[in-house]
Parts: sequence; C-alpha cells; structure tokens
Amino acid sequence: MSTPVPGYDCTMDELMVVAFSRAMSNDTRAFNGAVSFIPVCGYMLARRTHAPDLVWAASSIAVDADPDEIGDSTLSDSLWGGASMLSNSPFDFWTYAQGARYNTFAFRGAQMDACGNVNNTVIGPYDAPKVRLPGGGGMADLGTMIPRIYLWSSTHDPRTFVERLDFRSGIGWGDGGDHRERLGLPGGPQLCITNLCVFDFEPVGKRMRLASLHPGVTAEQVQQATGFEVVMPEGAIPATAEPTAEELRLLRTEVDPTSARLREF
Amino acid sequence: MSTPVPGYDCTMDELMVVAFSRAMSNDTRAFNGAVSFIPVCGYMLARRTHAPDLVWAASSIAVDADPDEIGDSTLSDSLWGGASMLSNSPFDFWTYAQGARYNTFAFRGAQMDACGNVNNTVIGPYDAPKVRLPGGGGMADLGTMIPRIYLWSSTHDPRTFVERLDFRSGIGWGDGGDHRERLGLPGGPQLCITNLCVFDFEPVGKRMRLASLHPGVTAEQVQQATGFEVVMPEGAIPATAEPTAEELRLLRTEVDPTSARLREF
Amino acid sequence: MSKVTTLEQAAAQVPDGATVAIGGLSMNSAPMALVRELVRQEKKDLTLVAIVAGMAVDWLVAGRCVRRVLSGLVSFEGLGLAPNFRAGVQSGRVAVEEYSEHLLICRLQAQSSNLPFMPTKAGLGTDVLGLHTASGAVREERDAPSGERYVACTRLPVDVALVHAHEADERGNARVNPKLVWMDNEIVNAAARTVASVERVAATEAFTAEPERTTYPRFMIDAVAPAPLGAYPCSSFPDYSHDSEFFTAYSQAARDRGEFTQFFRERVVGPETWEDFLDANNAATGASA
Amino acid sequence: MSKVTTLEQAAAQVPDGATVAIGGLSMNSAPMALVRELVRQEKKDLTLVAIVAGMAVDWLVAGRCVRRVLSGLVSFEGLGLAPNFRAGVQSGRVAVEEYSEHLLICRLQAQSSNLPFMPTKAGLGTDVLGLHTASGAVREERDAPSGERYVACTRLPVDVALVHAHEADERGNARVNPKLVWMDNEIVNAAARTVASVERVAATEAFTAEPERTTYPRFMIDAVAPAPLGAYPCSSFPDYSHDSEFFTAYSQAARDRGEFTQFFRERVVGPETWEDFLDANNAATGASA
Repeated sequence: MSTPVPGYDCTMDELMVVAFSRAMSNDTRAFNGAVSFIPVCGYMLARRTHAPDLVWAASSIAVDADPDEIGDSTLSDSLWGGASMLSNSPFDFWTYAQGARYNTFAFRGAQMDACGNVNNTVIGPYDAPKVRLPGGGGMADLGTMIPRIYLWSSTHDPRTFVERLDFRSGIGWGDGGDHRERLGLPGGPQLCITNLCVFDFEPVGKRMRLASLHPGVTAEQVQQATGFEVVMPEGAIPATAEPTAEELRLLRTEVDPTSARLREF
Repeated sequence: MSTPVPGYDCTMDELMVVAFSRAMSNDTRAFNGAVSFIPVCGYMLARRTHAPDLVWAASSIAVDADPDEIGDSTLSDSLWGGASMLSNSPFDFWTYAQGARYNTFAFRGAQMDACGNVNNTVIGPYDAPKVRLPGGGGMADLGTMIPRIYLWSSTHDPRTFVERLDFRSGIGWGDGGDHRERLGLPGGPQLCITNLCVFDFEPVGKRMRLASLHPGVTAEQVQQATGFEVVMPEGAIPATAEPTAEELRLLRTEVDPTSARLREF
Repeated sequence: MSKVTTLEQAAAQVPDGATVAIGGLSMNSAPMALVRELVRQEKKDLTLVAIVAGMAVDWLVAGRCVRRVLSGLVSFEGLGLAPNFRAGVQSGRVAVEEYSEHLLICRLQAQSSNLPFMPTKAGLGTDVLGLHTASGAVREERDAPSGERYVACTRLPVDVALVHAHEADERGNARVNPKLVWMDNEIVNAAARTVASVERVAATEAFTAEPERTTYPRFMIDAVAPAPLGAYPCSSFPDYSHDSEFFTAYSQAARDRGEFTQFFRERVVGPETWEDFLDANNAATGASA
Repeated sequence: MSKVTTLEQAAAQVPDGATVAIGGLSMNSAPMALVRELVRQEKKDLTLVAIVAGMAVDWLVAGRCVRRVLSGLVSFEGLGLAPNFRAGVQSGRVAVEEYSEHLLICRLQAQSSNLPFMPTKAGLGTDVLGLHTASGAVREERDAPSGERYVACTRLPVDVALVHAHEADERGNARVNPKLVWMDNEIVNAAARTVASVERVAATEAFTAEPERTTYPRFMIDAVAPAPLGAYPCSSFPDYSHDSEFFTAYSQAARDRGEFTQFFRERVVGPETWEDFLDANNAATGASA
C-alpha cells in the first residue's frame, strides 16, 4: 500500500528506496536475495543517478541486469534482462561473496535487534516454535562475509525491533562493540532504513542510533515503535532528505514502473 | 622407435597398449595427464573391445572423446574430437577426482620404486638437483584420490626402477603394507606395465611382483634391469598374452593410426 | 542399457527413510514432477536436503512423506510462507535441522570431496551453530597457527539427488540451459544416485555437437525421467517462469483444511499422469505467464 | 574509463618483486604476449605462481626476471624439459617451491575464500609436504573427531594474475570460448589485480546478448590488453593449437648458449611489437598447424 509522506511529494516506499539508493556508492558491488524489492530498486536507482559503475547481480546471478520491470519475486529470472553475465551460484557467486568481491548485501529480518542481528527462523522457542519462519537462508553466511550490510523494514514496530531475538539467524554487529572484529569478520551493518526513520550504528557500542526522521515522525514515536532503547545522536536529528524530482521520475518510470516495491508494504 | 616382439605379430608399443587395455574394465572411469600415450591408446582400445562403457576424459577434460588421431601432446585439444562433455578443471574435474567418480589414473615417473611410488621432481638432492625434472604435477594429488592406479614405463632399467626415490612426488603403496590404509587413502597401484614385463603387487607387502614376462625376456633379465628386489610369484611365470588380430587392427587403424604412441619410445 | 525411465519407475527407486536432496532454488528449477510422484507413491520418513526450497518441500510435507528437513530456507518468497511446512514444524510432526545455504553447501562439498570437513566462516556469531553442537555436524573451530575462527562442516551423505534439467541422452549425459545449475551440482556430487527429470530426451549427437554445454557427464546421472514442464509450477529458465497463480491459489486453499485437501487432490496428487496434472492446472498457459 | 590498454602499459603495471600468477595449462592458453612484454621490460625478482606451465616460465627465466617459482609442473610435455627453467634451478639461480596442482589450487582457494586454509588429501604420503614444514604453507593435520588425515593449505596472496581470454569489453567483462578456463579462475579469484590479454575487444552488447557465456565479470578484470594470437606459441582453444615447430626449434636452440641467445633475441624478445613477434615466427601459419 502506497502511503504519502507528509510534506514531501512522494510516498513512503519511494522515500525508503531513495534513502537506500543514496547510501550506495560508485564502488558498491551488490547482489540480492528473496523479497528484496526496496534494495533492488535502490541499486537500480543509484546506478541511474550518482553511482553509474555500481555492480548489482540480480538474484545473486545476473550481473549488471537492467530489467524493464520487476516481477513478484526478486529471485526470479524476470529480473535478469540486460545482464552482461549470468553467474553461477556454486562456481562464481560463493567465491565472490567469501572474498568480499561483492561488498554489499541487504537483510530484512522478521525480528531485528539493536546491534542489527536478524531472525528469520522461528518466533518462540526453536524446538516448539509459535511460528516457523522460512529460515535464515544465506543470512548466516553473508552476515559473516560481506563488509557492508544494510537492513531495512517496512514494519517498524516493537514486534520487529526487539530487545532479544528468538533466534539469531544472521549476524549484524553481534553482541556489539568489537564482537565482529573478535570473530574475524569484516565490516558490519551500516544503516537500517525503516518506514519511520533511518538508523545508523554508534561507533563504539554498535547499537542502532537515530540518524534521520521521516517527515512527521518524532524521536519519541521511533522509541515507542522500537523494542530496544534507541541511541539518540548529539544535537538535532535531521529529517530524512527529500527525494529529488529526478530520482522520483527515474524510480517511477524506469526502475520500477509497475510498483513491485509495494509488495513490501 | 618400434621394436618387434619376438614370436608375436606385434611391436613392443602395441604389446604394452594391449596389456594396458586388458587391465581396464567396463566400469573404468579414467582421465589422463601429460605424455600419456600408452594409457590413452589403452583406454581407446578397451572401449572398442571389451569395455564399451568405459569413461575416458581426454586431457582430464573431454569426456568420451574419440579423436581421429592423437597429436604430439596428450594434454592438447587435438585429443578432444567427439567428446560429449568438455568438463572444466576447477568446477568438475577436481570434485570428480576427490570423490573417486573418476576411479582410474596412470602415472609414469622418471623414477619408480618397489611400492609403486613415483618421482618426477628431481634427480639428486632437492636443493641442489643434478637434474631438475618437470615436477610432480598432479601426481601427489591423484595418487591420494584415485583408487585404481596404473604405472607404466618404456625404459625398464635400474635408473628408472630404483630402490630409493630421490623424491617421492606421488604416492603408490607408500611404505608398503597397510600404509595407504593408515593414511586413509583408497585403493592403490594395480599394475606396472613396462617394456620387459608386467608387474602386479603382492597383496601383503605391496611390492612389485612379476606377473608376466614379455616374449624373449627372462625373470633374471627383469631383476637385472630393476634396482630393487623383484618379488617372484609362486609357480611358473606366464608370458604376457599376445594381442589378438582384432586388437591390433583397431589400434593400428582406428585408435592410433599415426603411431603417436611411439613418442614414448 | 538406456537410462531413460518413467517418472513412476524413477520415484519407485527411492526407498522409504531415504535421504533425498531436492534441486532447484526457491521458485526455480525444482524437480516437481519427480516430487509429485514421491507423494503419489506415499513415501514415508524421508529426510529432505533442500538448500533453498518451497513448493517441493510443502508437497512432500502435505503428503506426510517427511520426517526431517535439512534446509537453509523454505518459503514461497513474496507469495508467503510454505503453509504445510510451517504447520508440520509447528505441530512437531516434522523436524527441521536448520542450516544456512553455505553451511549445507560445505557439508555437501565435504561429502563429495571425501574430506572430513569443509571450512567456512558462515554461521559464526549466529545461533545456527549451537543447534549442531550435540551432533557435531558443523562445529566452530580455531585455526591454531593463525588463531582464526572457522566453521568445520562435516560430510552429509545423500542417498538420492533429484534435479531437473532441460535435456539428457539415453546414456545419462544431461544439460541445463543456458548454464545455470543453481546449487544442483552440489547435491549431485554428494549423492550416491541422481535422478534427473528432463524437458526432453535428446540424441547423444546433440551433446557431442556442443560438448561445452553438457552440465552432468553420464557417469553422474543414474536415471533420466522425461517430464515436459517438469518443474511446474516452478520455473525452468529460460523456457518458462514460475506460475504465480498456482502459488497464490495453493496458499489460499491452505487456509482451510477441507479446502486444501480438495485442492491437493484435484490439482496436485489426484491427476493420474504428469500430463493430466499439467492439464488440471492449465500449466501450459500458467508457466509462460 | 575504458579498461582497454596496451600490452606495454599492462606489463608496466607489474612491479619488480611482484608475485605474478600465470594462467593457462601446459601448452594451452598461456598469456604469452603479456609474458613477452614482462621479459622485454626486464622485470626483476618476480615470484611466479604457475600451476602447470612451460614456455611462459621458461621465457621469464631466460630473461632473468625470476627469483622463485611456485609450481606443480614446468615442462614442454612430450617436446622435452623446459631448458632455461631446468638450468636456472640446477644452477641455484631460481628457487622452486614445489607443490602439486591441487595443493596450489587449495592455497589459492584459501586466499580467494578468505579462509585460514583449505583442506585436501593431496600430498599425503609424499615428500612434497616436508618441503613446507618450515614455512607452514601447507601442513599435515588430523581431524580430531574422525582421526582422518588431511592437508591444510594456507592462503597464497597473488599481486597480479595474467590470463588469456578470447574477448573482453571496455568495462572488463571477459569470456573464454567455449567455457574452458583451465584453472585460470583460481588465480583470478586469488589475485589483487588481474590483467587479461584478449584475442579481440568486443562490444558490451556481445556480452549482454549471451550473458551465460561471460567467464569473468567486469569487477574481476582490471585491465584488458588486446593481443591477437596472444597465447602463441601456446594454444587458444578452439581458435588455434600450440605450434609444435616453435617448441622444437626453441628446445633445439637451447642446447647451445650462443644459438639460444640469438634465437631468443630474434624470435622472442627482439621484435618490437606483438605483431612483429608473430611475423618473426610465421605465427599465423604455425598456430593453425
């Protein structure tokens, strides 16, 4: 469902895609997993704006794909149009991931905690789950291999952003602080983009910190919607930047003309 | 150089190829390395006679190849005609080798010892070699992975068949006895086919044992040409079986019409 | 001795209690015709190995064929959770051995490469490793000289791998067009036997004409079962895409037990032959949608 | 920012003392045009990584560019030993770190996969492992739970990989026809930089038209140096075979120091451009022979 952003000439899905896009850079080498409409739109948009050399492997397979439209699956061949390489999971992909030749990946967990760890396995105890979720898939892998991790959620509420995960399917900053470093893992989560705000991670404890508020949202609302204590930055909290007309035009007409991204809402 | 075998209507290269061919079976799944004309001819001949389902990957790459002729390299693309698969070393080959999906390989070392270990690295001390040889290549790998190892040599003399290798590039039966088993390695050398005789390996100590003598060769001559003590079998030592007219016809007209196998002599 | 057989005969060779690895990835290239036949033959107590799966696992769980699932992920992606899998696990009827994609791949590689383990960094710092402490299937280790942490993934023996390919010849040479094998070669390499369903049987000459396109050599494939549209309702790139309508209707039906029973009978297990099944689902239309 | 450059400029980016991995296998697909340029530029103290090589290593040793060779095998196969390599090692001027093919591959894989080691059974029971006891580059281990032996192959960092491919575009997408990469992808994956010589530069559209044929994505290739017949006197399947005449004449000349010096000047390093070199060797004829 498309929700207008108060005061901005765009909707929430568009704001999130643009925020994601702007976090990308010209040396981003990304790929995507299942149900990743926001990141997929973000990669495609960044490549059309400030990051022309950005690498995006659609479905982790189709390098430099430029599909006419996005279908109902972000792991589907409908996404592969225009690719200059169809790489192959076992032969190419895993080595590129392990060696951080791909440097960027985005997760969305059914639960996420303050350090950006994610759960997509079970709600409730593992052996007697209240809800059996799909499973972590590549989260446990890519969380350890890829240095630039991005998180997103279109359901910013206390059920999603929890103090304690029921199961840690994928590692973000782990227990926080230097935990990743102690495990020998590169980088870590950079941002978490939600339907209320953008979080970054404060550099010492590696907990989510409010980086910008979407128009009409207050810091108090974010805290109320979050199951853990949100780190507040020094000074005023900026508003999430407004998409430019050109960004919106590209998103609406070229990147995702069928609004596949609304499947996340 | 083509040498007639006394009393047989064939030459030494032909006798060796036929002896090799007959050691193959219908479940042989083989590949070959460099300068392996005798085994290559053997695989092709066996497939045309008693082992129609035998798998041979030419140059370790071209599965079921059936070249019109053999060129001056057994690692060359000239060998790949008629293949039903061009496999790829890193992706297919090594997994098939490690998992013994390929079950047969043949070595020829510049030096070989009684237990079928081979040296293709140096003559003399490693750090100050008298002769620097090419190096073991895949010998150290395939000796550990492939259960059915065959050895051959067209220069049966005490410089080749030595009591002690200057360097063990590839393992045969190792130190003999249960050494391979203790190392957790499958199978081991089955036969060694030379220009004087065929050796098998006696089952307990795993040392070369005279299995058959080529026409005109005596057991004493074999011992004199061998730098280690040859195990003599119980009872009479048979003559290496004579090739059939059909085997010779196939070898001469279909398998190797240009006599590439003479490059080994 | 042709390796070409029927779906029925190929499935009949899978014994109850077997460990069966299912090819494909999510909604792509799953061997659905073979899976359907396993359900029809009422297999029992199967252990499934499914790296990233969905409908195939759900059918087998719905058919009560499954005791245990080793998986990285089972879902219908954006089209929802896999309803029978979810219910089966929540009720305790089906056990899940949770891995991640790479942990499973590494276990399969240890098996196919005849090594005591394959190392990876996958899983470090997650709760996945703790699930396997008792069995030792994967374990966290520290490399002594460097102090570096890694995860040792032990061998995973597989009785039968089921994969879908585009073409095979009678000898068992098989190929996937254009070259995408998802992670199927990992399960094929680890399995004692592999059965491939294929869109069509081709002459050996089709393989010798373009040997660089062969995906599996004949000695890796034990049986070939022809099944046009054999991955339906999943995709077989580039021939056809997944049929979203089937996924949606299936999920819809699963909200009610009675409705699902009817759906499963009429549109999945009931049709006698694979062709009947395709007709019952208007597959020729749906798959190209 | 096109990645297309000249052989001269591509070679100029290889510093003295670098660890350079050479692609190809034996007489196939070696990046000879790039290697010739390294010799012409009189590189010093290179460490070569050459899994199975021949002429490329011999040229570099003849040109006094090499301090150390990490290899599985260096020879001209049935056409003889590599004469300068042999003499260089026997004289002590060139050090050989002896591996086997799979031990080197596993070291490269540890590097490219960012793991402390890759396990293999290669080398067990041979003298190869003992050569590396002091450095610890590869070491025999025993898996504690199973008691099983294996060899741990540690990371092998490579500064530059040199490979030969058929086509690349300006962005660096490259492909090898039909799909044979020998073991080149192992060195490309492990290298900080990769330079590809190519038979021809192609438009990006040639890659998007057949994306399944792309061997290396653009982010793995740092420079593209056009060199028609760039693997000569080695082969570049399926375009041309190795030129046996060159190998034989080279080996013949190497029997005499003066004769070899003249041969090496006239037929290897002397010709100014790659085209001059090809002319000096009648390469267009020899390669197709």
